[in-house]
Amino acid sequence: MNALDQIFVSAQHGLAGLAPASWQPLVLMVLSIAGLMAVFGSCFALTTILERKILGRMQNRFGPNRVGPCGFFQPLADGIKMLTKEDIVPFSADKTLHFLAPLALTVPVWLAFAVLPFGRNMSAIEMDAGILFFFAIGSASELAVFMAGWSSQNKYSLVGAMRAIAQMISYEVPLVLAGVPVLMAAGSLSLPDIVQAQSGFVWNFVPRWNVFTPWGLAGFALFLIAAAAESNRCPFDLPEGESELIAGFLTEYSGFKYALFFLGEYLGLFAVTGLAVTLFLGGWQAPAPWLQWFPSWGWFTAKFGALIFVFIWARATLPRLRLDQLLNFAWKFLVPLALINLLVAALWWKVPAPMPVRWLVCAGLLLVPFVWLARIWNGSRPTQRQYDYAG
Amino acid sequence: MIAPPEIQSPVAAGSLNHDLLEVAMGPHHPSTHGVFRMNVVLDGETVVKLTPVFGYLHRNHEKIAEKNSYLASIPYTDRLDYICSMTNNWAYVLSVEKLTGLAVPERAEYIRVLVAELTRLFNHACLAGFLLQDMGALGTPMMYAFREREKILDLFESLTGSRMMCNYMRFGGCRCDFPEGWLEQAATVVAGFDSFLDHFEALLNGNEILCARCQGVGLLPAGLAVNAGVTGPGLRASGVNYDIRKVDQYGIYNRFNFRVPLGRRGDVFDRYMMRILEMRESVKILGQALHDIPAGPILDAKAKLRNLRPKPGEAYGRIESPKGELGFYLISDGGPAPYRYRVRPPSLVNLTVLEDMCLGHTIADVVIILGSIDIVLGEVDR
Amino acid sequence: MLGLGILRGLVETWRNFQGSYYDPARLTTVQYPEEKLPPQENARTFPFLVFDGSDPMAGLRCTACSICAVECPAHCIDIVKDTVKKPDYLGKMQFHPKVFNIDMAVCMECGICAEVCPFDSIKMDHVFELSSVDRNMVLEKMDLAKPNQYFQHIHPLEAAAVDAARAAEQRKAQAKKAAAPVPAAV
Amino acid sequence: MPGEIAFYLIALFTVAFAAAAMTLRRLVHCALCAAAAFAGLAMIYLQLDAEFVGFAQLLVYVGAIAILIVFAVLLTRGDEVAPGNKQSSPSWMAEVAVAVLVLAAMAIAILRSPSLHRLASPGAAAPVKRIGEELMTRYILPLEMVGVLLTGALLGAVVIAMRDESEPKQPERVVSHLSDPKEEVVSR
Repeated sequence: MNALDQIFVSAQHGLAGLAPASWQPLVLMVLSIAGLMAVFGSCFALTTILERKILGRMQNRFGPNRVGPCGFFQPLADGIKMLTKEDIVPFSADKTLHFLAPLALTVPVWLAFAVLPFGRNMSAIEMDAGILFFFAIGSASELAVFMAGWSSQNKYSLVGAMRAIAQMISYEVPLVLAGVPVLMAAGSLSLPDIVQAQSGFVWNFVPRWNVFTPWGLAGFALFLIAAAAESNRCPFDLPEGESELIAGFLTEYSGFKYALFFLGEYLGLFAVTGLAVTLFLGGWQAPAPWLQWFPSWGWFTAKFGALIFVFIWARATLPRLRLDQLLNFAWKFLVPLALINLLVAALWWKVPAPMPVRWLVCAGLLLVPFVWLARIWNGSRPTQRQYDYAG
Repeated sequence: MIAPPEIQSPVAAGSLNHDLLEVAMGPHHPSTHGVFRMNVVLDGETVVKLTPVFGYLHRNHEKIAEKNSYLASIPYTDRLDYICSMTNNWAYVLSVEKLTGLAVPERAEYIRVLVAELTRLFNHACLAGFLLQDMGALGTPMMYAFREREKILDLFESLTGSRMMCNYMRFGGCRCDFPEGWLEQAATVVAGFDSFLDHFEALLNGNEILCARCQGVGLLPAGLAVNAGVTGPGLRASGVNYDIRKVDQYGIYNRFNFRVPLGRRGDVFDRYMMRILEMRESVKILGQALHDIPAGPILDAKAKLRNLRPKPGEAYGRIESPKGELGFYLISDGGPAPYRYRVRPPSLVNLTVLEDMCLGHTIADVVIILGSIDIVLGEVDR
Repeated sequence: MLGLGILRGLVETWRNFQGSYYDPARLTTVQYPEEKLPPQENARTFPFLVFDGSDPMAGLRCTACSICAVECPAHCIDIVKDTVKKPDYLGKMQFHPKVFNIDMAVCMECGICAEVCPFDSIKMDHVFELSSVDRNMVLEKMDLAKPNQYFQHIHPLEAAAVDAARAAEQRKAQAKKAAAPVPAAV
Repeated sequence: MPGEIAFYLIALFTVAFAAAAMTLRRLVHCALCAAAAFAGLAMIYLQLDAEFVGFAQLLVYVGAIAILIVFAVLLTRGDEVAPGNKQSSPSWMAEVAVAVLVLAAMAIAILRSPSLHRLASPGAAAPVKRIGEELMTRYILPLEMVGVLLTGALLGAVVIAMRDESEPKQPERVVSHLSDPKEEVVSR
C-alpha cells in the first residue's frame, strides 16, 4: 500500500540517486517539472476529447469517434492540424505583443502547478505561502488576455479583452475570499498543511473535509463559481462569447498560438480545480477510513476528475450571462456572500455548541443572506409569468 | 497615379479616440442566422445605432416565378423559409386556388393542417434552440429540438420523398397520399411531443440565467408592432390577438379547438414563451386532426397542374406560417406564368423593428433579440 | 433566482447524458458511412430515364415530348428530338430523344419532371452519393438510362401500378390491332 | 556568488523595464513594461527570501494595479504622443524637483536605518505566520489606519462614480421609422 502510494516519489528519488550528489537537487527539480508537464499535458489532451464526448452525450450525439479507437486519437489529429495551420498575424497588429500573449498566458499557469499537493509528499515545492503564490501567479493571466485582445487590433478582440479584464478582476475577489475561511481553519497558507488539517473523520465515517461544514460548503460553491469565471468557463465565457464576439480576444489567433491559448485556458482550469480539491475536498485524503488502501494520488485524481466533469456538465446546460449581470453577480452576490461566509466561519470556531446545533445555526446564518441576495442581485423581479389565452 | 490609401489600424486610428465604436456584425458572424449584417454603433457595449443590411442571399425568387409556370414555382417556395417548406407551399397554393377558384378535398385540407402544424412544432422548437445557442448554451437545447425535428422530418420524407424541400402541395390538393402506417407513426410522434416539451421546459423555463437574459430585453410595444406590420408570435407576445388561423380561418381551421396564447410585456422572454405555448396548442390541433381525418381523394378532380392559365385577375393568399403572416400576391394576365408574383415574407417585415428593439441594450442582447425575431435569410432576401 | 431552475436544468442534461447510452429514442444519430437509413419508397434524389428490355437505347420510354424540360423549374433538362420515329410499346410511331441531358449541378431534385411525364419515362432515383472528381455534372442519355427492373426495385408500389397500367394499355392496343385488319407499318 | 549574479540580472531587468515604461511611445506598452518592472521588484523580494512580500507584490501590483493602469489607458482617450515631441510636460522642472525631493527623503531614511550596518542573519526569512501575528498585535493600529484610509478611498471612488447616475439621463432616443412617415411622391 505504502509502496503504491509513494511510487512516484520513490521513482523520482531513485532516478535522482543515479546522478552525482551535487546534481541531485537539480535533477529532483527537473524530474518534478517533467512529471508535471507530462501528466498535465496529457491530461489536457484527454480532457479535450472527453469533454467533447461528454458534451456530445449530453446533447444526444456521439461526439468525435472517428480518429483511432472510439475517437481517442482526436487530440492528436487536432494537434497536428493546429501545428500545420498557417499562423496569421493581422497586418496592423502589434506583432511583439501578439506573439508574447499566448506565452504570457501559458507560462505562469504551468508555474501554478508547482505548489499543488497531488498526493502524500507529492508537491513540487513546499512553500510557506503556497496559496498566495498560486493567486499571485494566476493574476498574470489577466495581462496576457489583455495583450492578446489589444494587440490584435480587432474590435471584437478589444471588446473581448475588456470583458475579460473586468470579469477577472471582479471574480478574483470572491475567489480569494471564498478560500480565506479555509486558511483560517488550517492556520496556514501552505497547501500541504491545509490538506493535513482536513485529515481524520468525525464519528469515524464523515471525513473532516471543509466541504462538510456549512461555511465550507458555501465557500466551495462560491469558489467553484468564481473559478469557472476565472478560467472563462461557461456560463462565464463572455470574453470568448462566440455568439456575440466571434471568438473574443482569440479572434485573430490561429494555428499554434491559438492552441497555446487553448492549452493555457485548460491548464488554468486544472490548476484552479486542483486548488478547489485541496482547499475543500480534503486534497488527497480518502473519503472513508476503510478506503485508505487506495493511493493518495488516486483520490486526488478522482476528485479532480469529478470536478472537471461538473464544469463540463454546467457547460452543456447553461446559457451565458450578460456582462453587466456578470459583474452584478460578482459584486452584489458573490462578494457579500463570501464576506458573510467569513463571519460564519469565525463563528463556527468560536461557538461552543454540539456539532449538529452548530451546523444548523451556521447553515441558517448562511441561508438567510443567500436567499435575500439571490432575490435582489438582479433587481428583484419575478421569474414566473402568467399568460393569457384568446379564443 | 493615385497613392494607395494609408492603412491604419481600426482601433488606434479612428474608433477608439471617439466615444463610439462601429462594429459590422456580419455577414460572417456566428449568430446572424445566415448572411445578415448589422452595422452597430456601440457606446461601450451599448447599442446607440443599428442598421440592418440584407440582400446577401437574394436569389431573384419573384422574377424567376414570373418566368416559370405556376407549377414550377412550388419547389422555389420550399426554399424561401427553408425550415418550413410545407407552410410556404400552402400559402402559395392557397393564393393560386383563390386565383383559379379551385376547391380542395376535405382529406387534403386535413393533410395540410397536419403537415403545417408539424412544421410549426419543429420550427418553434428549433427557434428556442437557436435562441439559446445565441445565448451561449452550446446548442444543447438546439440538439434536443433537432432530435425531435428528425422524427418529424422522417415523417415528411416518407410522405413527400424529401426531408426539407418537400414540394408537396398542389393547386386543389396535395401531391400524394400517405404511405401505409404514416398516420400511426405521426400519432406516435405527436404523442411523444408533449413529454418532450415537458423536459424542454424543465431545462429552460425556470433557468435563472435565461430569465435574467431574456426578461425586460427587446421590448416591442404593441402599437409599434402593429404599425410596423409585425405578425406571428412576435406580435402576440406584445399582447395583440392576431392569428390568421383564427382571423381568416383558412383551410379548415374553424373545425379545431385551440387557443391563441398572448404575452403581456413583449420582451424576448414573452416571445420565447409564445413559441412554447403555441407548440402545446399545435399538439392539440394535431391530435384532433389525426383523429378526424376522413378518407377520400387528395386532389380536386378539376385541378390542372400543367399548363395552368388562370383568368386575368389578382389574388392574395395568406396563412399563419410559424414566423408570421406569409402571403403571396399574384396577378394573372391569362398567361402560363403570373404577371406579378410577390411574397410577403414575415421574416423581413418582422425584422424592420430590430433597431427599435435593440437601442439601449448591449451587444449581447442584440444577438438574442435577433434570435427571438426568428428570421430565415432565405425568406428575408428571397 | 435561487438557482433551482439551474439545478433542474442540470438534472435534465444528466438524464439525457445517461439516457443516450441505452435509449435509442435519445441517440438518433445514424453513423452514415457504416449505417444507412432504410430507403423510403417515396424518396427522391435525381431523375433517371426508364427503359424496357435489355438495350437501353432501344427500350427507352422517353418520346422527347419535352414536357419535363418545359416544366422543370430550374430548366436543367436539354432535349433534342431524333429525326426518325420508332414504334413504342403500343406499336405507335413516336419520336425518341437524340440528346437527353440533365445538368445535375442545376437540378434541385424537386421531382416535377417525374410528376408531369405522361409516358412514365422519367422517374426519381434513390442514389445520392454522386460526388466525383470530375467537374462535368451533365449526365447524358446513356448515363441516365436505367432498366425498369431498377425502377421496380426502388419504387415497388409505384412501379407495379405503372406496369399494370402499361400492360392494360398494351392489351387494349393488341385487341384493337386484332380487330383492325390493316397492320400498322413497322 | 550565484546569488549576486542573479541579483544583478534581476536588477537590470527591473531597471530596464522601468526605463522602458518611461520612454516608450505607446501608452499600452508603457503600462505593460511597468507591470514587468513590478514583477522584477517581486523577484528581488523573493531573492531576499521575503516570500510573503514578494507574492503580495505580484498579486497587488501585477494583478491589480497594472490592470487598473491598463484599464485607465483604455478608458481615457489615448492620444498618442507625437513622435517628434521630446518633452511632454511644460512644468518638467517642478516634476524633477519633486522627484529629487522624494529620492532624497528615501535615501536619508535608508542611510539612517540601523539595519544597513549589520548583515542579515542567515535564515531570517519571516514566516507568514509571524508576519500575521505582528500585523495583528504590534502593528494593529497602522493596519487599521490603512484599512480606514482604503475604505475612505473606496467610498470616495463610489461617490465619484455615482455622480453620473444622479444626473438626469438623456431621454432614450426612440428611432422609429413610423415617427415621421416620409411621403414619397412617385411621379410617372
